[in-house]
Amino acid sequence: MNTSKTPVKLTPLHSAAQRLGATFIEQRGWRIPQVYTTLEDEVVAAQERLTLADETSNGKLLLEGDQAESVLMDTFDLGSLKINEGHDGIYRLRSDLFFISTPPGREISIRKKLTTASAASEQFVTITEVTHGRAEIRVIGPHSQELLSKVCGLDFHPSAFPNETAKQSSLAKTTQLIIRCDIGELPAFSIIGVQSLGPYVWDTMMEAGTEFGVVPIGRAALAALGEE
Amino acid sequence: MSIQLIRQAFNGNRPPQRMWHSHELKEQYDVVIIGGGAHGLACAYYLAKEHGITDVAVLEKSYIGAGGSGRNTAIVRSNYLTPEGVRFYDESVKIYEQLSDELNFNVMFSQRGHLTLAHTDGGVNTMRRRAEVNQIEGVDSRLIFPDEIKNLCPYLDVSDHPRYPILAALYHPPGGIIRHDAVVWGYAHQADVRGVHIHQNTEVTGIKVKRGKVTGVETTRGHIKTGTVLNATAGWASTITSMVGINLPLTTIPLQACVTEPLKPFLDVVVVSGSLHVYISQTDRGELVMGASVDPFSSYSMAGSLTFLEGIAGHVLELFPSLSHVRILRQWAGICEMPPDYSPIMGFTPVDGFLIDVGWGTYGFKASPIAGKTLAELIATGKTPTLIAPFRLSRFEENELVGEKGAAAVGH
Amino acid sequence: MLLLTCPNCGDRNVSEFRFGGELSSRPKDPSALSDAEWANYLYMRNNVMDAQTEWWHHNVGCGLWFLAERHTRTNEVIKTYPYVKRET
Amino acid sequence: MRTEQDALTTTSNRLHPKQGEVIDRSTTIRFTFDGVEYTAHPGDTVASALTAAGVKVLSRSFKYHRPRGLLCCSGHCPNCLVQIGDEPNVRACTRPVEPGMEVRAQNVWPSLNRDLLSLTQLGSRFMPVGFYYKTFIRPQKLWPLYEHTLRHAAGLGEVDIDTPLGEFDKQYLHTDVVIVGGGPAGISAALSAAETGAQVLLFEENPALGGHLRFTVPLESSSTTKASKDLPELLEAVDRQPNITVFTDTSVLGWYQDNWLCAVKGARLFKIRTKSVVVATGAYETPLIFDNNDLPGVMLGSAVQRLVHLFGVLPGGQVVIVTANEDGWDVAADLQSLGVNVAAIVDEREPSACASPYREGLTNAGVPVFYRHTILEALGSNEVRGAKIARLDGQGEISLATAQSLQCDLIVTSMGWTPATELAYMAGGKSEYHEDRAEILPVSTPPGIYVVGRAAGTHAVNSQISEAQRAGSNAAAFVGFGEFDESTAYSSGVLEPRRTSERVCVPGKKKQFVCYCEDVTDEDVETAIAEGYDSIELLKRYSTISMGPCQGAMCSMNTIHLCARANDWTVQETGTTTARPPTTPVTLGALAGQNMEPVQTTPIHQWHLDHGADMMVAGLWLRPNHYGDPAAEATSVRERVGLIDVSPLGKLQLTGPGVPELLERIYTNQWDNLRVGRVRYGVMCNDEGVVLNDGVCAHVNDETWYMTTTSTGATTIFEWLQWWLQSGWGEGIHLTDLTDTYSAFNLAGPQSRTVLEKLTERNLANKAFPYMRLRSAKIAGVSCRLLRIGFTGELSYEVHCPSGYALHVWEALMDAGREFDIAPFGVEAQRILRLEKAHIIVGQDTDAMSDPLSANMAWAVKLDKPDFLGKPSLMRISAEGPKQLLVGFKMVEPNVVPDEGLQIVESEADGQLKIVGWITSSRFSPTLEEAIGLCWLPPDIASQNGASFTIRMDGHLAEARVHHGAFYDPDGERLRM
Repeated sequence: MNTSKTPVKLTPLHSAAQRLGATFIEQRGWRIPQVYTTLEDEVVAAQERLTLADETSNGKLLLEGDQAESVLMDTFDLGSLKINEGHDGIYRLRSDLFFISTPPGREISIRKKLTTASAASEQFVTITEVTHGRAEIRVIGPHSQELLSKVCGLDFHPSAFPNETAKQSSLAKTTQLIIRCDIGELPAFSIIGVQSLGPYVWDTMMEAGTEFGVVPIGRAALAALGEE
Repeated sequence: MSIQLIRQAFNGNRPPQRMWHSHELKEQYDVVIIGGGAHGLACAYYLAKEHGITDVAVLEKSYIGAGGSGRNTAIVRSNYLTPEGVRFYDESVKIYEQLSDELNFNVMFSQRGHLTLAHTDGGVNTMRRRAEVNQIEGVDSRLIFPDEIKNLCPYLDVSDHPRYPILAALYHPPGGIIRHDAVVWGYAHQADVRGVHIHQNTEVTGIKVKRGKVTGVETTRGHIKTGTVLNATAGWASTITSMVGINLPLTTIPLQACVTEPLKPFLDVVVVSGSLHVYISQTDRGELVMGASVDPFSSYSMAGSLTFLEGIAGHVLELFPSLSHVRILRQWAGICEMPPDYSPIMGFTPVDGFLIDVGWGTYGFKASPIAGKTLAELIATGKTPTLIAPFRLSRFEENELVGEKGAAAVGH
Repeated sequence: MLLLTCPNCGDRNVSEFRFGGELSSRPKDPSALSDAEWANYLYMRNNVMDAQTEWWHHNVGCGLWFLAERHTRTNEVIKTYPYVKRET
Repeated sequence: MRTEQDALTTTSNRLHPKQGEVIDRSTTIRFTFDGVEYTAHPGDTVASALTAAGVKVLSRSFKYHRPRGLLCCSGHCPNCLVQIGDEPNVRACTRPVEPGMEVRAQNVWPSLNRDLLSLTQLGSRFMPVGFYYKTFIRPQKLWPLYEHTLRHAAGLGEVDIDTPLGEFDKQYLHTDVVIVGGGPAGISAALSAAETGAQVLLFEENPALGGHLRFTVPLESSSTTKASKDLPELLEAVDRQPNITVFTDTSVLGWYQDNWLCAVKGARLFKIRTKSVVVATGAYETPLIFDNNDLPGVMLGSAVQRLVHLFGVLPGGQVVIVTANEDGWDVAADLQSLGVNVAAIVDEREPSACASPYREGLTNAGVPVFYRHTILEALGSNEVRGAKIARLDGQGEISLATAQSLQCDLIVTSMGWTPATELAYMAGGKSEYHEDRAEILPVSTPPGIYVVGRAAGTHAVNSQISEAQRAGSNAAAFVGFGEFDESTAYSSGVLEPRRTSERVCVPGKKKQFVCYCEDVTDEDVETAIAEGYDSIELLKRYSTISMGPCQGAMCSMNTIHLCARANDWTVQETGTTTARPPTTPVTLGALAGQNMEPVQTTPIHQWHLDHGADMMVAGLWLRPNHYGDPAAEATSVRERVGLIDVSPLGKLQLTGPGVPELLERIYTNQWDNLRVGRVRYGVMCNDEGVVLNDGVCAHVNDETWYMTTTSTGATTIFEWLQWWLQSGWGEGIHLTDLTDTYSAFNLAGPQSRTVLEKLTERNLANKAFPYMRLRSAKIAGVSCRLLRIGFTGELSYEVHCPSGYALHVWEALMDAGREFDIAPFGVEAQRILRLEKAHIIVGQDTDAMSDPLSANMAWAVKLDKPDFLGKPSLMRISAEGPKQLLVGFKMVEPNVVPDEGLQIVESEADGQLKIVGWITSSRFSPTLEEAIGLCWLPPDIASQNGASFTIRMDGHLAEARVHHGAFYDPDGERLRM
């Protein structure tokens, strides 16, 4: 039994990217948009206006349990986090629930570490990988907060929604996890929700963003903007 | 042209005839009806007209028709799901058809046809189920499809856009709308003329019960001795019934509505959508009256919300895309007491002499005449008319809930 | 729009929550109840026009089911608090 | 056709350029009104441009079709409603002119100037208030005909069926303080609030800030003196203050619970969460009631000042000013200084009561002043030709003998103000009637809500400013910025002189209009009250007064005074009607905003479209219904192999030691002995015993379970389980929604094993992987979960793969199946296949009343379990016996397929049909080549296999027979191949 094609992972926003004329590359098994127009235009659009990027390939883990925090503390040297607060990819959504975002591919090793830590401590903790279950749309640019306040009722003023904050709320009438993760001085948010709603949320935000000159950007621009 | 009008036209100085009079609160009445809406006043009218019982007081804490009777969808129909529901509401439609004549007051019952839209296969099956039950019970109601829907209602979008395609509709020609306040005023006038005392601004604050039997009512204008009390307060049913120490299977939830500026006539039928939870009709003055399903949480507040306006606007434009420039003039809310099986609760209670006419959810006004008539008969004869036997309070203990619940989506 | 305080997430628009109805705990031993008592638990409601204790679910947010005390005539929310199971 | 040339040469009412006007005289644009072309300058409104061209009649009244002209010129009265293109009911006095605009009068026939419908006035004697309740009663048969004529005479604007949906959107705003109204009071409140550091939003419905200061003339020693030079300073201060964000052309429509405000600006709706509100919305000038008071040429003082100062347009050359306060004298001085012939000032008051600073100037200039006089009638048929006035005696009664007529073409009334305090009353503010000022003013507001300026009855500009500064800082203090200023926490406008006329209306024979929108006269109000509609709310519903486009702005005060007088009540006892949003009418488009209707699609949605799938709506999901021929798709599954995308299936992960006990409690069957690797079907009920959902649950490893639910039930069941877990049954259990993490494809058919074996090393033999088992396996290189379950009744494998690999696995399965002529199949084929197995669909075969014992699922109900959800109710149903049973049936005529929803009937002696059941599912089975279905029947019929019954179909009775068990492979052998 041989399979000619090695398996490749597509994001729920793949068809949308094709329609917008993206060229694709493969990274960590995911086929993701590399560039839509030109690297320069996409970087300028992010720095000066508003851009959306497909970051579904980021790893996503859920850690649930009354002792979830202690398992985390054993695995990473991490201070305790308040609700809705985050620290390099680890966000506390509820006293007993954490969301962990990892660079593409790193979710496997982190999950192993957490599993061994929880087994060692016999704490009843559930670690679930939900990378495939979520679409992740990155909103980058000075108009990010204005766009988001057209589709979500949360207060995005820096005092109410500082960097490294994660809140679950209604966005475009769907349930989304909204994480602020700026790129240097540039405001940026990750919109994470069930993948079956990804195309709808992407189209809705593209339409809402037209007044700010929104354009899609690919991996190349993201890397140029300072993502490692 | 009524004689009354002609007389009034030519001798301007003769004072116009007063429709109902204010009276002193008597010490004692044979029957006390709590709630001066269409149900309470209709019951008083039928007690007097058909049973000669005129020593009746209707107590209304505000002005007559201030509660549900003044805030409802004004829709009249009988295309329900269960045989017992269809029979009951069809009697009401028959009375409405001659009510202007009976009350000598034009209630403007406009039988222009009522469409209930279906947007999914499941929806079409439910409509067909209702059509079949209606036809078997002798009610004019049938399933129609987009081409016929389009010529009944040209402004309706019957294209197959993905989200809410209109697959079919239950068409009920005798259904329509009515001037709901006129029904209240007509019944009030004819009850007053026959000796019934209508007491506005008179709130009931307590009900006296001795050894399981009603003996009197406490009000903001004094005490009344009586052996028979009918609770016809709709949204406030539970607060009144708790005065005799009983709980009801009801949850009070606001139902909101709004009206637009007057437009030249273009919508000639009533349109209701179950899954979009919206109803819309155009009054004879040209305004569009629109409403949705009940609010997402229980409350006695009649303040109204912005969420309702946003939701109804989106759904109405989904059905009628050419109305985006039409302006909303006003929004309001009434409160509805929702029972578990979407059917009324009428008749006797464990407390002797304390009777109820409640559980009217979002479908109460259309039943006013028949509810008043049957409860008057119950009070006068002491026996429950067969027509309303299925709606007894004891049905919950007897596990005999009415099948309207099967229609799931709350109809209007 | 009513502002409801989720015990976990803080103040949020009520549109983020789903109403769970007035508090009525399931009888400890249902088989001990008569049909009438069971029908009473299933269907009868206090439905007060006063302060009422009720369930809310932050379904669009953190997924917490919690209790609120709300005055049903003014919609004034007196307090919200996480459910604590009484009988251990 | 009047050409553009005519418009310029006729007596153009355009004044020479003035300071403060908002029009750009350097440019001219053209538009048409009822087909006639007119010119305008950018900044002109439709009304100002038409008035400049001498047009006086703009519309016809609702009931009597009387000619109507400008009255308020601020968008609050109905007199200038016009149709502009496909937009009905546009207020001409606030809608800027755009080049090429087509403006048309509404509800006129044949034309605005010759509207024959005005003949209805001849019969007005027979059309008193509520006449339609007293007419057209008999014969009932003719009512539809009467109604038809009534309906076509009613309504104003038209809705064009081809109107495009338009572009609208919304924005949420969050702030500390909202100031509603950008007049001197609003600006001052905003400045003092912002100084404390609070964030402030300032909303103004007009195109610019300034309020009445924009059109009141800065003459010395007038009440507006101090303010006049302040406006530029105030505006400049606002520009400098970063904490203030200004929104012009923006109306605040409503206050909702917990300081939630709604505002609209053009096509954008704002939804604002604030912590405190200052209402500085000013006041509406109250019209006066006299004979023919609705005649074009009768205008409010503030309206004339707006036209003159903002647009440089003079609505008349010879004016009579009727007043009871100093504002009237301001207008007189204003017009007189522009060279207008002020024919008379008619002041209701004694000379001693008049303290206007312009009094001396005007009298010296020879302006005739009639103290202690009022107006009886506006003379003229289509426009004002003159005014009949008369003396008031000591008690304010009119002595008709002293009546005299004055020649004029403009009557201006300044008879008092109605505070525009709707927002404060929506927020819970209370009002009180001030006897000496004859005005209803706010007396108390909830904490955090403040009312200032004319809305609170304060007209002197310097008191408006000082009062507003205090309210602004208090609003900020309420939020936590700065200190409270307790001096007078709440302003009382009572220090102000009286501005309102002492009498309500004058005896007269002609029509005196209280409500302009609905043509309700003072006589109508008195008649209505005499007929018993005495409370202010009953009066409103019966006479429809204040139910029109102005929603009471123009008529509420006069109505309350008339109602009080006719009932002999005090004004306070009479009360007011409820203030309701929106304060100004708002379009459905703005309320709907951008179309956001969530749609869920599976990861291989595009593949379905590319392969000709006909999509259907299932809850929020879009799913393939079929790919062209559902019957053929079903046959390919029966004979070979088919593949269906079942990704919308609900998929829930339960982990922890407490799961078995939970499953025992929520399912009706036995769950505590499910070994790892096994799958079991289960039915979930609520405590009423009603079937909520069904599906399978697999024991993945010792502390992990994997449960599936119907797709429409996924969210409800997830919330249902969360409730039970968090309200007491959650010890040692975690619940995670994996619905979207796994995509699911059902490979079904006798060849399914052979196809799957081409893609995996796992041993798929029956012994290694029997029916109702779960295995994990690599399929086409992707680790998946396989469930051997069979909704279709064939050998089948449900392949659950991580969604990112969905297309890869789906295409691999399709490629592997090509040699067996594999076919994709949709929901329709699946329904045929499951029906051939008599499998029920929760929600179609069952409804909100169905319990499992009646719904042919008794085998899944273990009443001997200690306790589970629904048990007491099911015990009772079991004891009393179900009232109806769900059972299979076949038709006697094999190719007659009864529609789903048809009723099962028995004909009674009297020929009437009695309903005993109904059809829930029915299809023509391509496998059995006959019609099959499921239906509800009384137990006595349902329990006998082969028993016959009749279905009412297209008017006749079709015969059918009960069929127990599955129609196809009743013993389920094919499942276990």
